[in-house]
Amino acid sequence: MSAPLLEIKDLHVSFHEKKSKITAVQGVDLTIPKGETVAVIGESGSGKSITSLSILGLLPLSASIDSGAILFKDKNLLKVSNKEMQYIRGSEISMVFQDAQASLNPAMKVGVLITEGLKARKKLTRHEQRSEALRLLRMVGLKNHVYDQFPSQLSGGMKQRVLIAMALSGEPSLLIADEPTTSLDVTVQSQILDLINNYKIENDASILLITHDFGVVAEYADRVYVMFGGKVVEAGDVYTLFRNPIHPYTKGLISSIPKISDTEERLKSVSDFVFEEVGYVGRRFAPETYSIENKVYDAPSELVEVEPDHYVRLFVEKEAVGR
Amino acid sequence: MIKQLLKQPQFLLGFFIIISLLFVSLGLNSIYEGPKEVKFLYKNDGSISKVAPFSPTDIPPFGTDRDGRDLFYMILDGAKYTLLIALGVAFLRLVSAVLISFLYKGQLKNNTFFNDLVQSTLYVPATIFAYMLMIPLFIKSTTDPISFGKMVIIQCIILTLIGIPSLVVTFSGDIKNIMNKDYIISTMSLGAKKKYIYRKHVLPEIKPKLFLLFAQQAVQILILLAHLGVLAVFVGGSQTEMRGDFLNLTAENVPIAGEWSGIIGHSFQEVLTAPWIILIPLGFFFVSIFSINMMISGLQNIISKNKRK
Amino acid sequence: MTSRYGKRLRSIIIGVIIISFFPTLFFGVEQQKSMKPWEYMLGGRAYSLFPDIFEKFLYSMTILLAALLFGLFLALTITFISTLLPRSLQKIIYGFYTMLEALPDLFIIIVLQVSVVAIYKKTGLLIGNVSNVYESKIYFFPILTLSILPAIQLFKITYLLLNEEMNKPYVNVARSLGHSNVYITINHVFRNVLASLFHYSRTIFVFMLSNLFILEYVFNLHGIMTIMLNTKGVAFIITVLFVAIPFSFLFEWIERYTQRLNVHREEEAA
Amino acid sequence: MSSIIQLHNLSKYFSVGGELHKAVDGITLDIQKGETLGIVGESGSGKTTLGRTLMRLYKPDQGQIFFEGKEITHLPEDKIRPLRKEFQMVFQNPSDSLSPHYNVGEILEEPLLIQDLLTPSERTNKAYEMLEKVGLPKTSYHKRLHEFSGGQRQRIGIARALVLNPKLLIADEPVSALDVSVQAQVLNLLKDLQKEMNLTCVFISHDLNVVHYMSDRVAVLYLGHLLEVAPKKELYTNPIHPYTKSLLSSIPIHDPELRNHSRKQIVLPEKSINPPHLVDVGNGHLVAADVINITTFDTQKEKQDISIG
Repeated sequence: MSAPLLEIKDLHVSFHEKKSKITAVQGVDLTIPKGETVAVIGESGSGKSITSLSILGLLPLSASIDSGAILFKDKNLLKVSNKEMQYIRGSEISMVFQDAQASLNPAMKVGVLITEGLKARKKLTRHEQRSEALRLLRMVGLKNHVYDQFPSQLSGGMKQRVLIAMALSGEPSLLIADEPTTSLDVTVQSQILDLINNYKIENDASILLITHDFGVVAEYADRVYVMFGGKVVEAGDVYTLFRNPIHPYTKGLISSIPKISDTEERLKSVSDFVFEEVGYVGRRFAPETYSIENKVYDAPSELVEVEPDHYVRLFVEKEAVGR
Repeated sequence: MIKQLLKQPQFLLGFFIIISLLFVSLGLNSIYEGPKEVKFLYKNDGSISKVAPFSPTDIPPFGTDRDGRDLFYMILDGAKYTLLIALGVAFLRLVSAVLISFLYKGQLKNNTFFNDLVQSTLYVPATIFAYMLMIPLFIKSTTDPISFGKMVIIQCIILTLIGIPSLVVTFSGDIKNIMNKDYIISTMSLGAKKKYIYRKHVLPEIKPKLFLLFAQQAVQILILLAHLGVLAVFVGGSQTEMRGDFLNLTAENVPIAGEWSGIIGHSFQEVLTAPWIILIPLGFFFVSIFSINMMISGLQNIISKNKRK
Repeated sequence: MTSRYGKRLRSIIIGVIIISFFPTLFFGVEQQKSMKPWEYMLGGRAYSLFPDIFEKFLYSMTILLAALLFGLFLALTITFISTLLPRSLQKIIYGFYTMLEALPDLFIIIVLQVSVVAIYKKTGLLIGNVSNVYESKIYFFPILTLSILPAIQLFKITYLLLNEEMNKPYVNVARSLGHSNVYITINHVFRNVLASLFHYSRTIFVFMLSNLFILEYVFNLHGIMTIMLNTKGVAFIITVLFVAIPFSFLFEWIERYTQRLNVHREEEAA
Repeated sequence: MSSIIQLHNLSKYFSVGGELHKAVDGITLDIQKGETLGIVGESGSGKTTLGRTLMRLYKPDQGQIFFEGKEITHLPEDKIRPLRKEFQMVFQNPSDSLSPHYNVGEILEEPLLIQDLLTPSERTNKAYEMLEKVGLPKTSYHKRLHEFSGGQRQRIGIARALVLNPKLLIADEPVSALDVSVQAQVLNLLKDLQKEMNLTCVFISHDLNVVHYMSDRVAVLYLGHLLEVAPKKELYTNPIHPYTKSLLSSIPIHDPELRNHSRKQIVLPEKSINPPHLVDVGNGHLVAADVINITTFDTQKEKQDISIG
């Protein structure tokens, strides 16, 4: 495991809706080594997007980071000044979002969108900016004529490629991809993910991949964090996690996805697993009071390294296992 | 819907103001005949110090108009005419627009000819449109006089007709949007008749919008009445009275009903010498429009809240 | 461009003709002094429409457009300033403006007229020539008066559009690329706000036309709206078309321009 | 096995901004009683339009639709109404396809009301019975839509579609708007109900894994054309059309050891002008003729050479 590029330590984020306070992320620890793809997988409401947004400080107004630190090149991004954060965004760390359709300003041409990112950082003449933008377009597989087109004239897949070109214009060392292909067709999906993967390999950069699709994790991730209800419930490198998932939620997730196999056995859903296995190594899995509908969890719990580089969240007190 | 509305502070504020204005105005002349006209103010030595119209400082609270009639009393008394006409005509416009769009549900929606035709009303301000229709009415009534009641009814019909075309266009636009919703298509898949779909699904969805359109129409009519007042077009018509002293007798149109736009129109010539006679009724127009806007914003909160649910 | 617009223009003309027939429709053809079709009555004397309608049209339109531009400028600056203010202050400004919005146009016109006269009486300083002394056209004062209400209206619309636009995903993308908030507001958001303002152009126009009419009446400036009030039959049709044709052309162009911008919305729907 | 629905080059065109968009173009398909036909296609392939046209929710522009042998293509609305209870649809987004203005009880009883079956009390019992069948508590009867999660709302959608005991159920992307863990439960529910009520199912989705789990036969749609139809095993192990091959090869495999980043270039064929003609290449596998060279084709020999891409 090479030196970590970015480390999230005990991150807590909560939302303030009128009077009530909703915790979105509870004590998340996450490390992104250099040159690796780290995937964070979880369902809607698991806090995976909030975690990624807090890195660049792009949380909505109603959200507040209660505690924790995000260390990047020995700087705590939560304490960095506005000016410096603006510099980091786009040149050190940049982001690609899910909803490609609405992520491009409809009133601006593609060429302007890309060169705009360049102007902020590099002192290039107009001509150099144009050729750099065309290079970026070719890099993401788009022809030169796209330079003069409006976003409304592009397909979903092409829009996502423009977004990636914009994000990579500053050669960031970390690219955060928040469900980059969810709204795209499966044939386009693999092309976009290959594109991101090639960038990682060529520039020895790291990728933080936020997704809810285990297939994408299996194809592209090196390390995996499974999140549920704002907590990391299992983490490890992708091979061990797929070979030997331990936490019932992870097992439930993997098994509830229909796979093309000859066996016609019935799909198992997450709730089937939770009630069968209650504990591991003499400790109960957390969050124990788990139900699909209201996602209730409390009681202190911690990530325990049950096998080398394979962590599972268990309750702290070691009272006897068994229902 | 109504329960939610009563929890909206803005809506309650606006609703309270309008209702109290109406309530006072309706009950007023039955309990209090109103102060007599004061034509002259005398100094203590008996000589005339001032001639009507008197400023609010001379005779609180609002002073008097040219004939010395107390403005405060006139405004309160006239409130009922103006507000009732505004609300009544708005209601008539809405009901007829609903009927027309429901009757022609098929054709009107995508009938571009009709929509373009209505475009032409854009270029003729409602005031001119109303003026154009009411002047012949007054001319006709000089030959064979029309009773006050009949005149008001005809005028209300005119005010209603002016507003219908654009309302029908917005309305069929809304119906068209609702018809594309998935749960309408799923009801169709059950074989429901068009009438059933309109009654059971389109109406509940469009109800909040109906209140909104009603309030907006009321505001438009209030402004229209103020304009017509300035153009000396009075609700209930006018009769000519001889004015001035013996030397020069001028025939003048004196509004019968004391509603606000009548007050404004009647003393519009004095706008520079006695501006309060015009500004105070306009102030009341402002108060009523402001309270209706409050009701509108209360409604809009509910519509957006329901959409988010 | 032509066929679609041609059809629309034809129906507008038919609509105007129908409107002009309404009075006769309702009350029968009233007996008028022998009025040639292209004449209009003003203060008891008949004037011929043609030579001076162009001049009056230009006069009215300059006031309308100048007031609109000035109002828009006012609204945009206030919106931009309010984006820099804290949220609570923005709410107060917005609340204040919703109150102002309820002001009838008559109220503003008369208050301004009266105050100009009052100032003139007290200080002898004539801020603006209030009424239209024969043939000398006044510009500054009517434009100022006419620009106040659209400024209020436009402010409210731009304020709401701005807030709506600020939560759009592309703003987040711009922030993730390191652009400052002010930069994003100017280059990205204002561009879209202006584009969607075009969408409201029709309602703003209708609103301003009726303000212009009442302004011309109160200030007795003999613009095209005064003519429209005093004409009947063919003369009325000609006057209305004078206003209708250029503006319907403008709206058609606006619709074609804004259509290109949000084509992708239709794509999603198809 | 007799077929429940036969389509003969069915077409549905929409005019989008002036030009003609052929959403569904010349599709010939047979749906056998009791089977589940999967329809797979990416966005813009016309799969939803096909589902809705087949149910006569959209008026077909060309071709015929036969339901149990009888042609229903141009049946007038009142004639087709009784037939509507035989084929029902489950929509993709439960929050849009169910009315927010009524409680669950009314939603479930509405189909019976429209088709005017059973007495009111029988309708209520039927509603409770359906709630129990889809695994929802009896208390949901009086609740409104916003009190349910996505998965529960989809169960209400299914209950509503089945309350008329239809013969054919068309599920249009029923699980793509749901979370993965909830998806599995809804898919299993659909499978159980199909067996219990011996339904014929048309399962529309863009997700090849879900289609594989649910279907007996699978049809591949591309830009409004039907390219390939075959029993599930046959299609997934022995795809012939290059588009089907590239679709299958781009599905991520849930096993990190089997990563093949050296995936072949995706082949997206040109949209052919006229609809392809399907040829039977043996064991129920039909494929667009232009893809295979008919003259040299011999069913058995060809099968050995074609291997997974």
